[in-house]
This record gives sequence, structure tokens and C-alpha cells, in this order.
Amino acid sequence: MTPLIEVTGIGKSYGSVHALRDVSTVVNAGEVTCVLGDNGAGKSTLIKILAGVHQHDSGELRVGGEPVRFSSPRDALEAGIATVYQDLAVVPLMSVWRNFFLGSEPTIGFGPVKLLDRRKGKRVTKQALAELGIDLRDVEQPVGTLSGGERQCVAIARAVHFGAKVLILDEPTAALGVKQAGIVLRHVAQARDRGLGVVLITHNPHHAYPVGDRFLLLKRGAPLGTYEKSEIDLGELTSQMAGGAELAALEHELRSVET
Amino acid sequence: MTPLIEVTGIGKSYGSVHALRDVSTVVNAGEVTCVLGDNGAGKSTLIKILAGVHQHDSGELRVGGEPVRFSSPRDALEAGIATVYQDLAVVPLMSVWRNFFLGSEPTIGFGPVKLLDRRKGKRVTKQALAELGIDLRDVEQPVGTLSGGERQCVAIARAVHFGAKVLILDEPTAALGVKQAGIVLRHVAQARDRGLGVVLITHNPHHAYPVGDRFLLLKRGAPLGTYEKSEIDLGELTSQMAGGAELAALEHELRSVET
Amino acid sequence: GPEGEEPAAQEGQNQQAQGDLTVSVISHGTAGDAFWNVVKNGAEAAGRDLGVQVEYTADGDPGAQARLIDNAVAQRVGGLVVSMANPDALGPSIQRAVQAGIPVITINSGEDRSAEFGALTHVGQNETVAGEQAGAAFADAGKRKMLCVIHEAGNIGLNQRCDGAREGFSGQVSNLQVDISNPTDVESRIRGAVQTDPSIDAVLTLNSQVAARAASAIEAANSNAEVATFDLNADVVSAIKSGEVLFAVDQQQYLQGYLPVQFLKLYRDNANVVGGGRPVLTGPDLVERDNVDRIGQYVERGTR
Amino acid sequence: MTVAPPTPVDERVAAPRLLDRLVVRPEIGALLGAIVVFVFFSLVTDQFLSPGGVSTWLDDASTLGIMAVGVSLLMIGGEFDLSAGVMTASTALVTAILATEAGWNVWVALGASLVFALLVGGFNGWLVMRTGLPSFIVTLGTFLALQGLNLGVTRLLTGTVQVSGVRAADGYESAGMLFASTIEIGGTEFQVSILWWILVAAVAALVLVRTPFGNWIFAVGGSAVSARAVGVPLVRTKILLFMTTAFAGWIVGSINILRFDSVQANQGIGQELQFIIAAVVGGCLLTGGFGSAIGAAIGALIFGMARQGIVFAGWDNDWFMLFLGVMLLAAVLVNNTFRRRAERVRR
Amino acid sequence: MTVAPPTPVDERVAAPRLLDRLVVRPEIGALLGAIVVFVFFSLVTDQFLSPGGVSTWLDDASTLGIMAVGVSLLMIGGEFDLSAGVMTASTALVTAILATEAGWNVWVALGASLVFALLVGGFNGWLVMRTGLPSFIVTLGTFLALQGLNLGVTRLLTGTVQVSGVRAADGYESAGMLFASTIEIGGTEFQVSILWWILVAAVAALVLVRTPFGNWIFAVGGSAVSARAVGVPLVRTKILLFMTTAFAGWIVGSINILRFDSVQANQGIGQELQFIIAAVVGGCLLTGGFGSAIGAAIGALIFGMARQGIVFAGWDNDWFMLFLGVMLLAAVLVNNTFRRRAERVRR
Ligand SMILES: Nc1ncnc2c1ncn2[C@@H]1O[C@H](COP(=O)(O)OP(=O)(O)OP(=O)(O)O)[C@@H](O)[C@H]1O
Ligand SMILES: Nc1ncnc2c1ncn2[C@@H]1O[C@H](COP(=O)(O)OP(=O)(O)OP(=O)(O)O)[C@@H](O)[C@H]1O
Ligand SMILES: [Mg+2]
Ligand SMILES: [Mg+2]
Repeated sequence: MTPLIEVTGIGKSYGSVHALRDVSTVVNAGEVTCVLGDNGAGKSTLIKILAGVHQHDSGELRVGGEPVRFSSPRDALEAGIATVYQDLAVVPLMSVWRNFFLGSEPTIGFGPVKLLDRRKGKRVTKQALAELGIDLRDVEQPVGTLSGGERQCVAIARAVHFGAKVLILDEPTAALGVKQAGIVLRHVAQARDRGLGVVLITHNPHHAYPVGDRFLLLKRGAPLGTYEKSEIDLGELTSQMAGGAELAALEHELRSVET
Repeated sequence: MTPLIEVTGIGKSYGSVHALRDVSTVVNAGEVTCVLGDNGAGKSTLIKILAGVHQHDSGELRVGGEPVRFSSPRDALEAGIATVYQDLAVVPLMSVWRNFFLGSEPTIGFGPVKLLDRRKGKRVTKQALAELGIDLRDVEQPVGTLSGGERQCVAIARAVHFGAKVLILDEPTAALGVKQAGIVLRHVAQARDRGLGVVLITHNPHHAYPVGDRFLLLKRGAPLGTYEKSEIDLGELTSQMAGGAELAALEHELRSVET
Repeated sequence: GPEGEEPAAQEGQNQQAQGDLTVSVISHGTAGDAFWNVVKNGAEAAGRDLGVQVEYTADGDPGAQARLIDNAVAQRVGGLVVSMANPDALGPSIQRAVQAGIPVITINSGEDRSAEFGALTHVGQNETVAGEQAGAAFADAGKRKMLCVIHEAGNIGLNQRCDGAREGFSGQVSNLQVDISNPTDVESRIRGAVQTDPSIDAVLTLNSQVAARAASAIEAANSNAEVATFDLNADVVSAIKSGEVLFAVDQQQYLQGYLPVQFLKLYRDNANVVGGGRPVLTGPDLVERDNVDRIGQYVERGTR
Repeated sequence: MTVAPPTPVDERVAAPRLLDRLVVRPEIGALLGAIVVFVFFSLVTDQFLSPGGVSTWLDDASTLGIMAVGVSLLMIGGEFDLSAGVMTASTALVTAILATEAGWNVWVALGASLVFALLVGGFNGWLVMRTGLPSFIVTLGTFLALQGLNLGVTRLLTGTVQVSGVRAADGYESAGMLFASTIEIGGTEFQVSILWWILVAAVAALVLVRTPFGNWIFAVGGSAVSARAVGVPLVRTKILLFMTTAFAGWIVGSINILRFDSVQANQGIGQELQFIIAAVVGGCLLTGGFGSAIGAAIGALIFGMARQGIVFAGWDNDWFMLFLGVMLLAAVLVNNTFRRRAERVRR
Repeated sequence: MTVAPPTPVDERVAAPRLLDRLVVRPEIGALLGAIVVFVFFSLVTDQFLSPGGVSTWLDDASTLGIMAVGVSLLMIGGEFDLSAGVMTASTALVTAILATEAGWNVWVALGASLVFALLVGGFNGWLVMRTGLPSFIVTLGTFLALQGLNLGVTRLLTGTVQVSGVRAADGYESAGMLFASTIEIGGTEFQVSILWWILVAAVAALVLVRTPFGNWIFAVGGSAVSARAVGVPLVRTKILLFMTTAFAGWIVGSINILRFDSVQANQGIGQELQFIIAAVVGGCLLTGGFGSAIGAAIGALIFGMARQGIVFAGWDNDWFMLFLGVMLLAAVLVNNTFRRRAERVRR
């Protein structure tokens, strides 16, 4: 089986900042590829290349075996890659259902004129959100009136609803509490079980380990290593990320001030 | 000893949203008061009242025993309350040292004319950042060119430098990796040891427990409980926050899909 | 150029009787104003005819106009033609030009202060007189109540025309302000004004384009008022022919551009001063149905 | 298809009032304002309500309204067009010069000026998107450049600052019928531009709320980065919006030149602010992402009624600008209050 | 006092080049532009470099420059003032009417118009801060209102649209000396307004980069919420900025009325765009938080040199607007490129 996405030696610079260098990984159907790393490690840059927001400078990106180069997020969407961004990508002043369908509006034909199918839009949105455990009184209310967690769920519900083959989530749990993070992780697992390829970005190994199949560790733009789940355990993953010795020293220090 | 800050039955609404209701707590010198809660629990709202960004609608706020009502962040700063905001409060286009001293600029008298003391500003900034382990090549560069973690450290360094009595930190670790979060927590502990009263907001009990002395749990704007460190252990704190049963079910479920 | 530093250069001007002559024409017309376009054409035609280099500049802001005069003085032009809508603002600059030995001729407005500032002569006539003529012509036609349409708020020249018209007209006069940059607004407002007061039997417009709007507004409002206007254009000519416009007050502003250039040339080459420095009147010429045919063809080419 | 279970009551939210639900529409403030102005002048003056009076202020509002609708779409899309005012003159000049000086058929000349307008609009949009500069600056540049071209080219080609004589050109009959005829209703003549105004407003309103493209307009105005990220063709949408405004400018320019037969090179300057005022009075948010095309059309109506009402009332016109300034401030304050209320209708 | 240890080399960053360091200043684009314009007209025309020529274009640039500096401070502070142009006329009218119609001493009249200007500026600022509306809209309202007042009140009090005769009023001698005298240098007269321009630019530049208030201006323009949160008095700073712009308007209005002795009620309209253009050409970011007062002064200098240079060169004035539009676009594109480079000089 060819992987859904295959990244080989990819690199990207913003002006004189080399945000990403020589990174390779694969995303298979029914598997979760986790990308881990500290702040500024290049996680968002990597997935923005997959999502068509930026273009890579070097290396190769293959989708379904074909080398591609997305010129806009629309191209990536059409190739079946749906993304939930760290900065959420919702339009606060627009209603929930319009945000939900933004860019892929349902229409009813009317000769050559295509009008929005508003009834369908509202119904589907309500239902898709309900499935995620979010129950809105009114999907006509502006997204700006929702709480951060609710907005996150709108973005996830949208990606799940439209995400044909690959679902990319950029730190979906960073701003969430334990309970809501759990709900999101559950949906990641569900999507995986439905046969989607999932890319999960996080810097919390505790969130990544339970759902991940493959772990790509980045540090300052360069790959630190790629591990299959069988090759690594949670403790090792955590210490790999933080740089083993540093973490141990830190824990000791915090424990000592504590007493 | 009177507490540095005492909050009694405080409440705040934004329009028809009651963001905070009937919350009480104290902040003592040399102690860390942690405020925990899910998204939208009202954590930021509470500390914005302490910091003078918003005014409370009901209840009482005492600083050093005196009831007060700050009309602007400047008032709160003058009362010795320094704050690091979740949304960082830096001006991206301004240089690092100007951001560092923003609102409390060092001047050299020149008759009635007070000019900025730029040399002192740069020197002090460089030094204060170096103490936090951040070493900038040039404190004249715009803050917008720093990484998220570096910006966080600028904001913290500023608060530590000017924070006379009380230091408030709103989710300082949310956007940070393990290592950087550790550094921040270490500084929290240091500030406490120097006799400052610290308010630490987070929704990560693992970050709160090692440094906290008192834990205020919020849920949907209302207090869920206040605990001294001696009254609660990490496991209980975590389960209190997530709502014990829910968490157990979730962990079980994630563990089961994992296999 | 380095010769600018020579102090003697300032008197040098009017003594050199041969060679190129440069004349700067500086008006207070706003860019794109139809009236001043004809002045410009007149000055440029004179320049071509007489081999004089003519530079036309304009600014409606008195301060900016004064600076343009200073500029011409700095260029040490051979002659200066200035429309003096605001003598107080321009006075010092004109006097400086005169002191620098540059002959100045004022045009259009500012007749009464012209000699005081040391100008050679004045060509044209002031707006008030032109307005009086228009008012008198309406009065002769038996009109009782006049509407004077100002198309640029705060323009002193337009206000002077209306004030003059009030003088010359024996009946009642009211002013109406319209926005020249929006023709629909011009037409609607004139229409509204004649609808509101049906006793208005005369409409005086101060711009040829506004005249055409007034004519159709009156028609749309079924009013029996008649239109007269300042200035000519092709539309006004055909409207006079068809009787939609009663008459046009033509200042013959082409002359206000042409004559000063000629006078300055003659002054330099032959020390002529026309009329001993008394004002030369260029109009007003009333263009009516009986003389419009002859004048119409000149309007087309932008010289009347 | 399952139906969501009944919403549990959220204890954090006070019950939203009925009024709150009513004032969510952006055009509500403008509508109230229009009613006030209408009733006021109907009572104060005799002529305002007469057929002739109505036809006068509708006429005045119509061309302004067409532009205001175009500008409102652009404003909802988060951009500005300061060149919209001169654009009405530029298109009229192109049509007139081609039809009279070059002797083209009016329809062909109209087609050429349409192409010209779309090119300028497209250029505005392209430059804004390409450079990321604020549209205020870019269109200020085009505004000045067009102003200079209008004057320079007209004088160069015709020797005057005014072009007329389109009525004599081929094809004037049919083109004039479409853009500049009048319709008699009950003995009063109404300009066909009123129909254009209603048509443009209706089409714009339909596109805005009932089509995907309308969705995209709100999205690119509300948050351009997010819109692009979820697959909205950002650049295309914005460029199309600039072209729409230019298109509106072409309609108005064509109406003007065919109706008045002449155009002056300095026409249209200063109008751009009136379009923006009408759109803002009509409830459009200057910063984008919120507003209504119908509101902008109503904003133009208020403008037309007030401007003509003042003439009917015989008031001194000197004060119109003062009235306009006060009305603008009052309208945005009212709209702002309404919007704030609307935003409080939260979950 | 410890010294930071030597910076370890960051492997992610290419070495910043010297050029990058040089182009960080916001005024660099304007400076280059000014040199180009200066050299160009010096070569093309004879008189541009003569003392009389220099005095002419400096004079032209001076009043524009005073306003551009005021507007640039406001723009760096994140706001706009469309009423700045009419403000120069309003203050002149107040001074003139009080000095001639009411017979006040010129100094007293100047004081009164200063109070008037500061009140209007303060009102602008207060309304913007109070309502949170964009300053574009609020000052557009004031712009229209002042325009109406200028016209209405002047006509009401004097019966015409122009007030003159200040020269005859008490106190003119000394006030005229301060605002409208000329200084002879080497046989050529230079307007005292040039000194005002230099003075205003120098004071503004000093305040901007060397005082805490200047720091606050950058901060409120760069990120108002953050600035307030760290203790910058946001409302006070912004209101003071609006008052500063109004103050600049008062200086220019006073220079105009005392120098030209007369003022027309429609003066100053349209000027506000020129001020903004000069500030933007001078490197100010329209969206706030970045820019320079010196740059704005240089922007005005480019303006003055170009406007007078075209006259010196004998070019047809019809095309000036086209030139202005193209220059504006070119300038912002150059500034933009420089700024982008500057922002790349990262750690
Ligand atoms: N648009 C941009 N322009 C310039 N530099 C950028 C841009 N986006 C990111 N960078 C830089 O590239 C590097 C990698 O950024 P990226 O956002 O990919 O990191 P990340 O791993 O997602 O971090 P975080 O955990 O904070 O989200 C950082 O140094 C960042 O400052
Ligand atoms: N300025 C505001 N206007 C209206 N509602 C607000 C405002 N700020 C916060 N809220 C609402 O008040 C409630 C509490 O918000 P708050 O920011 O205090 O939560 P929090 O605990 O800090 O959440 P997080 O963990 O996401 O930072 C939320 O429902 C939020 O939507
Ligand atoms: Mg990221
Ligand atoms: Mg918060």
C-alpha cells in the first residue's frame, strides 16, 4: 500500500530563518503520525507545507504516490487533506454554520445559479457538532461568541466532516483542559479507526503516546528521530524531547525547592 | 500578617455572560496561589480584575488590607502587582528593551525635561534576560522577531524585574515545551523564595502542584474549592479538575483503543 | 544654475530686449475648470503666435497661488500674468515680483488693487460687474425672482458673481449650492428648488455644464423659469439656439489669456503700455439667440 | 438523521431578549434613520411627498446607491476603494472620447470603458494582494493617478476639459434607452437609474447572503488568513471585489454620460467619501466582515432624501455638510450600539 | 554588574548583512527619494538650485511638513485624522473673525483659536477612545462638520465666504513677526515657516525616540491592548496625539492667516490626504506602530520639491496628480521592501 503522504528531505526557510531542514516521514491510512517538538521546532511549518499554506524550498512531497506542490490550501483540501490550525482558522463575525461550511458550501442548483443550501448547512452543522458532544442552541450565532474550546471543536468537526483521507491537527489540545483534551484525543482515535491518516502535532508526549503509531521528533527545525510505537515507550519519548539529563535535573530541582 | 491580596466573593459579567461568581481567595507573601480550571472557567477574568484591566461588579478586593478598585493596569502596577498575560502583552514592532521598560521607562533628568536613559535600558534588559537564561544578540531587535518562548521570557523578566510584591502569571507554560516550562516554573519558585506573593494560572495540574501552596479550582465561573497543599495530593487535584469519574472513563477508553 | 548667485541678475530682466521671453500665467482656477481652460488656451495661443514661452499654472488655494508667483520670480520669468481673486494674499508676492523687475499684468479679478501693487495693467473685469450684467439682462427680460446656482462651496469668485447678479437684478435673489462633481446632484437640487418655489422664473448658473443640468431640471419640474449662464460650451451654444438657455454671459476669457501675453511682449520689445495702465475690459459679451451662430463655431475649438 | 437533544440551560447566560434578536441585522439602524428622515421631511415640506418630489430624491439617491452597494461589498470584504469616485468620471470620459473623437459606436465605446474599468479594478486588487499594502494607500495612489489622467488625457485629445456630443454618436438610441431613459408613472417621470439601483442592490444582497461567493466575501473581510486556510480563494475573491466596485463605477459613469451627454474632467472627485459614508451609515463595518448591501442602498436613500429635503425645506445649504457630519457620527454610534447588543446575544 | 556571556552562534540564522542593518530606519526610503528628486530637478532646471528657487520649495514644503509631522505622530500612534486639512482653515477663520469682526487683539484671537483647535482635537480623541470606532469614521464626521461650520458660520457672520483684514488688527506686528516674517539670508528671503517646520520636526523626533511619551506612542500604535496592560496610559496618550495634530493645524492656520491676511471658507479641503501621503512616503506605517517624524518632514520636502520642480521645469500642470499618484505607489513599495528586509534581520 502506498502511503497517503510521503515527505522526503523537505526544507523551508522564512527569509534568513531556516525553519525546517531535511525532514522525512510518512502518513499511512489508519495510522496516527505524531509530530513532537519544543516551541519553534518547526512543527507548524511542516504541517503548513502539507496543508498548502506554504510551499517547501527543498525535498519532495508525495501524496498518494504522486509528487505534488500545493499552491493554495484549496489544492490540499481537494487532495483530501483537511487541517485544524493552531490559530484555529475561524472567522469570528460569521455564524457557526457558515464557518463550518466555509470554502465547501452546500448549494442547491437553480439552473446555472447555485444558491447556498442554508437549511442543509444548519442541519448538518448542528448534527456534526452534536456528534462531538457540543450542543449549540443556535448555529446562527457568530463563532466569536463561542468559548475557545467550542471553537476548537467547530474546527475539528469541520475537518472530520470534510477530511476525506488525511486529517491534520496542529496542537489541538494545547489550549484545552484535561477533560476537553480527552474528548479531542478520542476523536483522533475514532478518525484513525475509520481509516483516515492522521497527523497530530503536540508538544505534550502524554497526549501523543496513547494515540500515536509513529513519532517524529523535531528540534530547531531538524529531525531528532522517527520512532514506531514499538520502538519507544512514554518515558523515553518524554526524555528524548526534553533532552534526558536536563529533565532529570529540572525535576530534582523543582522537587527540592518544593520541600 | 495581612495577606498581600484578599479577594472576597468577587463577581464579574461581560454583558449577559457571568464570567465569574462569588470567588474568594488570598495571596500571601512567599506563597504561590494556583488558579486552576478548564477553558472558560474564568481564570483570566479573575486575574484581570487583580491586574486592573477589568473592574469587578460585586464582592471585595483588598490589597495590603485596604479595599481597592483599580481603574487601570497602571494603578495595579503602582500597588506592586505585576502581571504576565496569557496573550503576552508585548508590542511586536518595538525593540526588546523598549518593550521591557514599557510603561516604566528609565529617564535621565535634564532640567524639567526627562529623556529616556537608553544605555541603562539596554543594559538592564540584557542582564535581566540573561538571568532568565535568554541571551539575545541585540536588545534593539523588534520583539516580533523572537520566538514564542522568548517573548514569554521577556514578559516574565519584565514582571520579575518590576514586580514589587505580587507576581501574576496567566498560563505561562501553556505554549511551552517541557524544558522551557521547567525553566519558567523554576523562576516562579525563585520569586516565591524571594518573598513575593505569586498567582499562577494554569490548567495543567502537573505544573501547578510542584510549586503551589494553595489551589483555587474554578469551573464555569464559580469556585469548585480551595485547598492548601497539605489538604490535597496531585492525583486528587487532577481528578477534581477533570471530574474524577469522567477522567477514569476517558483514560480507560484511550487505553483500550490503543491496543 | 550658478548664475543665480549674481546679485545683478535681478535688475537684468527688463533691460534685455531681445531673445526668448517667458511668461508665467498663474490663475486661481481649480484643475479641470472649464472657464480657466479657455484662458489657458488663449495664453498658449498667444505664445505660439508671438514666439513667447508661456507657462500656465493654477491653484485655487491663495497661499499656494502666492507660492507659484514666488516660484516664477525665482525663475526670473520675463513677465507675469496673475488672476487676483484674493489680493490680500497675493499682494506681497506680486510686489516682490515687481521689485525684482518683472512686469506684472493682473487678469480677471482684482482690478481695483492692481495698480496699487505696481501691475502694468489689468485685463478682464471683475466677477461682480459680470454678475451685475447678468442680473440686469434678466431684469430686462422681465424676471422677478432669480435662483443663483453656486457649484463650488466657498469659492469667492462664484459668490461675487451671485452678489453682482443681486445688485443688477431688481427682484428677489436666492442662492443654491450644488456639487459640481456629481451631475445627478446638480440636476436634482435645481429641480427641487424650482419645485419648492414655483415663483422662481430665472435661474442663473455660473458654469456651462451646470447650465445644461439646469435646463433639463426645469423641464423635468415643469417650471416656466428660464436659464442663463456664465461661460460657454457646445451644450450651451446649442441650448441657446434651441431657446432652452436665454443668454450666456461671456467674459471672453480667451482674451484674458491672449492679451496679457501680447502686452508683455510689446512692453518688453517696444515699451508699450496699453491705455496708460487703465484696465482693459474683455467683456462681458452677452451671447444670445441672434449672435450665437457666429460664436458657436469658436466654442467648439475651445477659444470662447 | 438524528436530531440534537434539547439544549440544557446554560446557567452562565442571562436569557436573551426578543429585542436583541431583532437588532441583529446590520441594516436596522439605517432603516430607522431612513424612516425618521422620511417622516421628518414629509411633515416639514410640501413637495417632499409629491410625485415630482419623490422622483427627485429617488433620482439623487440612485447613482449614489449603485456605488454605495459596490463599495459596501468591498468594505465587507475588508478593503477600501478611494478611486471609486473618479472612476465614474474616468469611465464616462473613455466612453465619451471614443464615441465622439474616435467616432466609435456607443455600444463599442461602452464595452471599451467597461474593460478599462475592470482593468483598473483588477490592478487595484492585484496590487493590494501582491504587496500586502493597505488598500487605503493603494487606491489613494490610483485615485490621484486617475485624476491626473482624466485631466491630462482629456485636454490632450480635445483641448478642453469637458467632452460632450455622445447623443450624436451611433447607437446612442438603444444605449440611452438602457442607461438614461425615464419611465412615466402617473404623469411623473422617474429615471431608469432608480431601477438600476434597485437591481444592483437586490443582486448584491442575494449574492451576499445566498451564495458561496457571498460567504467568501464575509470570510475574507472577517479574517483573511483563516479564510484562505480553509480553502477560500482569497486573492480571487478580493480582486473580484475590487472589480465589482469598478463595475459599479462603470454603470454610474455610463448612466451619467448617456443622460447628461457631457462629462467634465474633474467630475467625481470627493464622491468616494460619500460612498463610504453611505455604506457605513448602512451598517457596514469599516474594518470588514460585517454589513449589508441593502443597508448601503438605504444609506444612499437617507443621503438623497436629506440632500433634497434640505432644498425642499429651503434651508441654507451651507449647513448641509454640518448635518452630514453629525448624521454620520450619529449613525455609526447607533449602529455600534446595536451591534454591541447583537454580539451579546450569546450562547 | 555581570556581563552576558558571548552569544553562541545560532545555526538557524544566516548571517545578517551590513546593508540589512542600514535599512532598518523607517526614513531611509524617503531620504533616498528626496535625494533622487533633488538631483533630478537640479540637473533638469536652472533655477531649482538658485537661492530664490530653494526658498520657494522650502516654503512650499514647510507648512505641509508641519502638518505631516503632526499627522505622522498620530499615525504611529495608530490613528488617523481626516479633519486635519479643514482644521488649518477653521483655526485661521476663528482667528480672523475674532480679530476683524470682533476687534480682538491678534494674540488673544490666536489664543482663542488654539483653545478651539485643542478642543476639537480632544473631542476627536475622546470619541475614538470612548466608542472604539475607527478614527477614519470619527474624523470623517468632524471633517464634514467643520467644513459645514467654516462655510455656515463665516457667511453668517461676515456675509461672504472669505475673511481678510487681520493686518489692521491690534497686535498684528508682533504676531506676524513670529508666524509670517521672512528672514534674509544672502539676499534671498526665506519664510519663517521653514524654521517652524524644522523646529516641529526636531521636537517631534526627540519626543518620539528619546522620551517615555514617544515610547508610549509606538506602543499604543503597535498594540493598544498590550500597551494598556503594562501600564501605558492609553486613553491619555491617544487623546494627546489627536490634540497634537490639531495643534499642528493651529500653527499652520496661524501662519496662513498672518501671512496671507485672508482665508477662504473652503480652504484646506483635500489637504488631509496630502498630509497622510507625506507621512506614508516618509515611512510611517498606515496601521500604526512604526514610522518617524523626520521621515514625514522629508516626505513633505519631496512633495514641495516635486510640486515646485515641475513648475521650474515648465511641465504641464495637468499631469501633476498622475505624478503624485505614481510617486506615492512607488514610495510605499520601496518602503515596504525595505521594511521587509529590516524585519528579516532576526536573531
Ligand atoms: N511566517 C513566518 N515568517 C517568519 N518566520 C516564521 C514564520 N512562521 C514561523 N517562523 C519561524 O520558524 C520557526 C518554526 O516555527 P513553527 O511555527 O513551525 O514552530 P512550532 O514548532 O509550530 O512552534 P509552536 O510549538 O510554538 O507552535 C520559528 O523560529 C518561527 O519563529
Ligand atoms: N472581553 C470579553 N467579553 C465577553 N466575554 C468574555 C470576555 N473575556 C472573556 N469572556 C468570557 O468569559 C468567560 C471566562 O473567560 P476567561 O478568559 O476568564 O476564561 P479562562 O479560564 O481564562 O479560559 P482559558 O483557559 O481558555 O484561558 C468565557 O466564557 C469567555 O468567553
Ligand atoms: Mg506551531
Ligand atoms: Mg485565560
